Amino acid sequence: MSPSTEPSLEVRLGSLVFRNPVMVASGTFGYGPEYAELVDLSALGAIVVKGICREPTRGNPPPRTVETPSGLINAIGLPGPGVAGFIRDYLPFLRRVPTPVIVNVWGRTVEEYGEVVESLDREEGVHGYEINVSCPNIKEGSRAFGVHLDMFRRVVERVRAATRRPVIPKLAPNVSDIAAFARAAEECGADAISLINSIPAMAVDIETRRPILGNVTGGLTGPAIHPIAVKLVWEAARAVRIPTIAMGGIRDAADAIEFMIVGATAVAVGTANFVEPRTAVRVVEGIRDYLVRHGMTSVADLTGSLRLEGLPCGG
Amino acid sequence: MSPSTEPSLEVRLGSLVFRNPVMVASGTFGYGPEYAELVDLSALGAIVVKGICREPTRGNPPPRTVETPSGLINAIGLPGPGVAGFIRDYLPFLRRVPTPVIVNVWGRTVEEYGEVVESLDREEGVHGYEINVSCPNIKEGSRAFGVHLDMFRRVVERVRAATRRPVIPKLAPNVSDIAAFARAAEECGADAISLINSIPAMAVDIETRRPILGNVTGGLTGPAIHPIAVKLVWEAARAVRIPTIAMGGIRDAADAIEFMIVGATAVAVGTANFVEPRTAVRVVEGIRDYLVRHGMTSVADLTGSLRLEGLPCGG
Amino acid sequence: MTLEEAIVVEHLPDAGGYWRIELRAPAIAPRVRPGQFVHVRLTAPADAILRRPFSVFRTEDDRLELLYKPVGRGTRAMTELRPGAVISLLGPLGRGFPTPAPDRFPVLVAGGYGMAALYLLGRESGRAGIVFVGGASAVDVLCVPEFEALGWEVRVATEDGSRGLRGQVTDAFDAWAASELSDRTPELFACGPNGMLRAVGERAIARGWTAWLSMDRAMGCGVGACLTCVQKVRDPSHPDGWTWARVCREGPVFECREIVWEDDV
Amino acid sequence: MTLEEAIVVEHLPDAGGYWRIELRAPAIAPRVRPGQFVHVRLTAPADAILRRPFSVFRTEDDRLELLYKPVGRGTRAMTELRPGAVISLLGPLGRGFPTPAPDRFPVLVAGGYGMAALYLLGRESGRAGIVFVGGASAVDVLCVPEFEALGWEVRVATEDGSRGLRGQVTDAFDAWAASELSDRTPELFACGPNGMLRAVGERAIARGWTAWLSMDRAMGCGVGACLTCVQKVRDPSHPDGWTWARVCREGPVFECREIVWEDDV
Ligand SMILES: Cc1cc2nc3c(=O)[nH]c(=O)nc-3n(C[C@H](O)[C@H](O)[C@H](O)COP(=O)(O)OP(=O)(O)OC[C@H]3O[C@@H](n4cnc5c(N)ncnc54)[C@H](O)[C@@H]3O)c2cc1C
Ligand SMILES: Cc1cc2nc3c(=O)[nH]c(=O)nc-3n(C[C@H](O)[C@H](O)[C@H](O)COP(=O)(O)OP(=O)(O)OC[C@H]3O[C@@H](n4cnc5c(N)ncnc54)[C@H](O)[C@@H]3O)c2cc1C
Ligand SMILES: Cc1cc2nc3c(=O)[nH]c(=O)nc-3n(C[C@H](O)[C@H](O)[C@H](O)COP(=O)(O)O)c2cc1C
Ligand SMILES: Cc1cc2nc3c(=O)[nH]c(=O)nc-3n(C[C@H](O)[C@H](O)[C@H](O)COP(=O)(O)O)c2cc1C
Ligand code: FES
Ligand code: FES
Repeated sequence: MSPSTEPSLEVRLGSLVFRNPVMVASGTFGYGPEYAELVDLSALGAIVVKGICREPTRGNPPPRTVETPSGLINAIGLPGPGVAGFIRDYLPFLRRVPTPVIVNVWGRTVEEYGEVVESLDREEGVHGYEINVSCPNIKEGSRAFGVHLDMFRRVVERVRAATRRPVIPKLAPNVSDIAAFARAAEECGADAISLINSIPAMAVDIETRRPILGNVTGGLTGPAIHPIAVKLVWEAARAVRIPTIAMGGIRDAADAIEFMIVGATAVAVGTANFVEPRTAVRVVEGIRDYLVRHGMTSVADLTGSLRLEGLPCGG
Repeated sequence: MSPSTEPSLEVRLGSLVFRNPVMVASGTFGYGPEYAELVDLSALGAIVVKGICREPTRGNPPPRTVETPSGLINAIGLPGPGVAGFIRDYLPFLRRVPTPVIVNVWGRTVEEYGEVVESLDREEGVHGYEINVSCPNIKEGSRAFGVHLDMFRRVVERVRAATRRPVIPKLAPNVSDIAAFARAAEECGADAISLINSIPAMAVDIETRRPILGNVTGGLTGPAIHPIAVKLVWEAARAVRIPTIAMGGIRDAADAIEFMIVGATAVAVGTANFVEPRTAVRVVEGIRDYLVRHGMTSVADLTGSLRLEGLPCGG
Repeated sequence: MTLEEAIVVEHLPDAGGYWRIELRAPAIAPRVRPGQFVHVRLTAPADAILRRPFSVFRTEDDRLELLYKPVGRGTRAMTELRPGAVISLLGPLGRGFPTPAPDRFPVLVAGGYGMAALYLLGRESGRAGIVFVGGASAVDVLCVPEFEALGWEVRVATEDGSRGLRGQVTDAFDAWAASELSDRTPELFACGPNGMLRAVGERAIARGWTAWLSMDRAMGCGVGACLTCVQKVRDPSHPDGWTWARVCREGPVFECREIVWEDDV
Repeated sequence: MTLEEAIVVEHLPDAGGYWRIELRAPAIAPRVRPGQFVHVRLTAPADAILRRPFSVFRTEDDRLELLYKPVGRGTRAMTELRPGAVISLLGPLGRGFPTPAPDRFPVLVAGGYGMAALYLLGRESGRAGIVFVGGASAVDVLCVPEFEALGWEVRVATEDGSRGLRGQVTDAFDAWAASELSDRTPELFACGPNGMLRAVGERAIARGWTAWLSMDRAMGCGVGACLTCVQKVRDPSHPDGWTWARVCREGPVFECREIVWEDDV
């Protein structure tokens, strides 16, 4: 096959090499085994597992999700087996999958973030850490890590000190200056950034006048938020030299390519997994087709290829 | 008719009385005459006209809008006749409509906001001012009025000093602490707050790799953003005692009632006007039906009637 | 668990506002066990983006049949499907009913779409028992001929008394248990509204019987990944004595002693 | 301008990938002037929430007909409409074509759906003139019998030469203007792709003729409120000499001297 018909899909993120730029987003793919019967896990760029913290957690009372126009609000609330449970119950399976595993990590304190990463860092089969500072339900005192620059820095610094594996802070979308958080991540030694997490949202049953979600509020994901995510990824990716992993409402290859054009090095498929479990695999195929059709030899050529000639610089 | 079958829809906002709580949102209903053949303007709670600034402005190059999943991104860019043109071309028409007129005001500097309000304040037929600090394209220096508390205060204070008519700052949605802006508005003497304005967003044509909008970025509106708006309205309304006017993705009475349950005193219909010009009138009817069905005598009983018993306070 | 593009073979309204849809799904149909479900992707309006779960009513070679009631956005859109249409199915999913114990007398209790969830069990149980079915009115009572054709005895209860006993399905069961059960030990299998499931479970616990309940929870992924569909279940290993189970994965069928009903925690 | 629930009377594919849809719209149909359009609400997928504008091709008593090509999300969904379906129309909208001047020879120039936009003008112009119509191939040439039935002469140009002259529609016009116009002064009315409209306008300006161009812009509200559909037009009162006009309100028809083409500002 000539190089023009088989473009390179490989992307690099710090020391890590992914066979393609399409991952599955944390919390939307379980810990791996859940979709193993349906999806060829070795066809994914990486698996990002559901958020892990120090102790086992239960998460929020149901209802935990509600559908909205082209979107889904979730208030799952980060239930999980805790770091020891993850290592015991899921890591053995994941070690057998020939795909990099990124563990999404969260904590209730800066120290907890560090401890979780330290525990995981002793294990084979964990290839990187996505640092979830942007879950609406986690804060230290009243200061949420994801929306206060000083707290954000402290978390990233603590995690950076705990590992030499790639560290990927996941930025909160509900800030007015996402570039500042992107730069802070870079300054604190992050290897990449990822965005966006779900956007704070809420729904009410007007007959009972009660919130629909057991947790009152939740986070909006799915196609509805995609145009917001594209804007934030554009702003964040321009602000830094480290790679950006983009997510938010990807349904098909076009949505993923859009993210890469505005600056993403890789992407992650989230809510769409629930609807079409093979979305990520199809996105890989669609990106390959696009590259061939546009005569591009490497997916890296897509990243940041936005053409702005003759346009106001926007923003 | 017994009071239980004809509930009161009247709402008050400072010194102003609206026959019902359903307005049309700025920029989605022109200056009034555009929809006059289709919509009974006297059935609306209020008309909020398109943003007005000191001089005539042209706005952005086309394409100015693009559809997204359950949403619309616009980058109209605040074209308008300027304050003198508005007074000359539209106010005579609006004075004949038996419905309060709220003028949406914007400026490039704090001083400009004040001057526009002063000019309008000399005119009969203007009943209040919605202060648009949240348009992504207006900023003083690099500091956008809507996302910096100090700038926001200065604008509200300047406008407050210019008029005794109701002043309604319109909050930007892309902040991490909307309550702080709501409180600042109240402290600076605002009579009400309104939210949400469109959410910064972007779309790219993947074939040309160019932004679809002539202005590169724009603001997302429509049903897609409704759950985000509900959350922000809930947070903002709880933080203040002045009334809240809620908007964002209202399609029907249920969406409007949801806003009122979480704390809004009034609502505004935006993007839906383009799809169904009579949405606002239908929302009024739907609210009336709901009140009758629930045995409520006044629409005021809806405001803030969210029931949280047994639930975490969320947030 | 397979993802399959199924083809609509037949689609007709049934009694009580229910519809029957027959689908050709050669990869999924032969593998469905009683009480399992399929997760269906509908071309629904914009505000219903997820799949919808349905128990498999019947299977026959490469076909499977669902029995459903249009109650909301997704199921109303579903009624528009015409023969020949293609829809994506994910299945078979969940842990269904166990094989009825040979030393027990099988008793099925159904409300709403419960008859759909129980039919395969009735067919594959090896021997016939008795089915109790409830509904608001005579038209809401589904599948009686199907169960009779399998040789099961069917007892009906309707709230308005238009068919069978007037009352709840559990009233019909109680009457039977009091006078006709004699020295047999029943094994209960139930699907229907929460209140009914709980009532069935209470009887089983009080009398020391086993009762298998098929729980209904709104679902996201259907495969255990999203953690939407959780149900409180007893967990002695946990300090508080309970944990969340995923109805799509650990369920939908639970033995009644596993369930922690929401307002008794 | 009225909002009306119209009923689909007939809906059939036409040549060249176009479809014809006939709607019963008693409030709107009788009031449509040549060159005006209706704004149609489609039950489109979630990512096409706005109405779509279409020129009114024909009216007859309480009915109106549209001629459209499925090109995207909204128009593809439109092809699914069956007779009896109800769709919401907003119309008639826009400033259509003026009545042809009595002392000029009417010349219509059409590409794409242009024939649809021009037919009413042909019918109501009072007297017949000549129509130039272009397309990629013979199948893309629509409505020729309709214009001939009105007594208009029709000249066809196709890019592949499969019907009429090989070339652009303006080539056919040029040939005619050079040899057959003689001392008549034409008044031009055009609807079609931008390039064609611009070419028609340039000829008119060079020769001192009047040319009315129907512009196509993606629309939001259709009534002048949203300011989506803007087109640069000359405005001597403005220091820069131009302003934005709303195609839905000040247009869709503009005299060619009003238009400022995008790359010559
Ligand atoms: C394991 C399982 C098996 C099922 N089998 C069947 C079956 O065989 N036949 C059948 O008709 N239905 C069955 N259901 C229920 C079916 O999934 C729901 O009726 C369907 O999801 C509703 O979708 P909708 O879009 O029409 O309703 P929505 O628009 O989502 O909701 C409409 C109304 O129905 C309520 N609702 C939504 N989902 C559920 C639910 N899961 N249970 C109860 N109320 C709900 C909502 O609260 C709302 O009031 C089953 C559910 C589960 C979990
Ligand atoms: C005044 C007016 C009259 C019109 N009359 C007719 C008519 O009689 N018959 C007819 O077939 N069409 C007509 N059109 C064009 C028609 O409105 C578009 O084809 C339609 O809106 C496309 O909608 P869609 O959802 O299918 O396409 P989309 O999914 O919105 O877009 C699909 C593709 O078409 C392009 N597109 C979208 N809108 C337009 C547009 N307005 N013009 C050109 N390309 C567009 C997009 O850029 C995209 O590439 C008219 C347009 C205007 C403004
Ligand atoms: C049900 C659900 C659970 C999620 N759990 C997590 C999580 O544990 N940690 C995290 O960082 N993000 C979590 N997310 C956010 C996703 O990883 C992703 O950022 C978001 O869904 C946006 O992508 P999407 O629109 O494609 O879904 C979750 C999202 C959903 C829908
Ligand atoms: C085309 C368009 C133009 C708008 N112009 C203005 C404006 O001039 N001033 C302003 O404050 N808001 C403007 N808005 C925002 C709306 O007033 C409203 O806040 C927003 O659309 C959210 O409501 P919706 O989702 O119902 O449309 C505009 C919105 C749209 C869609
Ligand atoms: S539906 Fe996703 S875990 Fe059960
Ligand atoms: S389409 Fe809204 S102004 Fe023309």
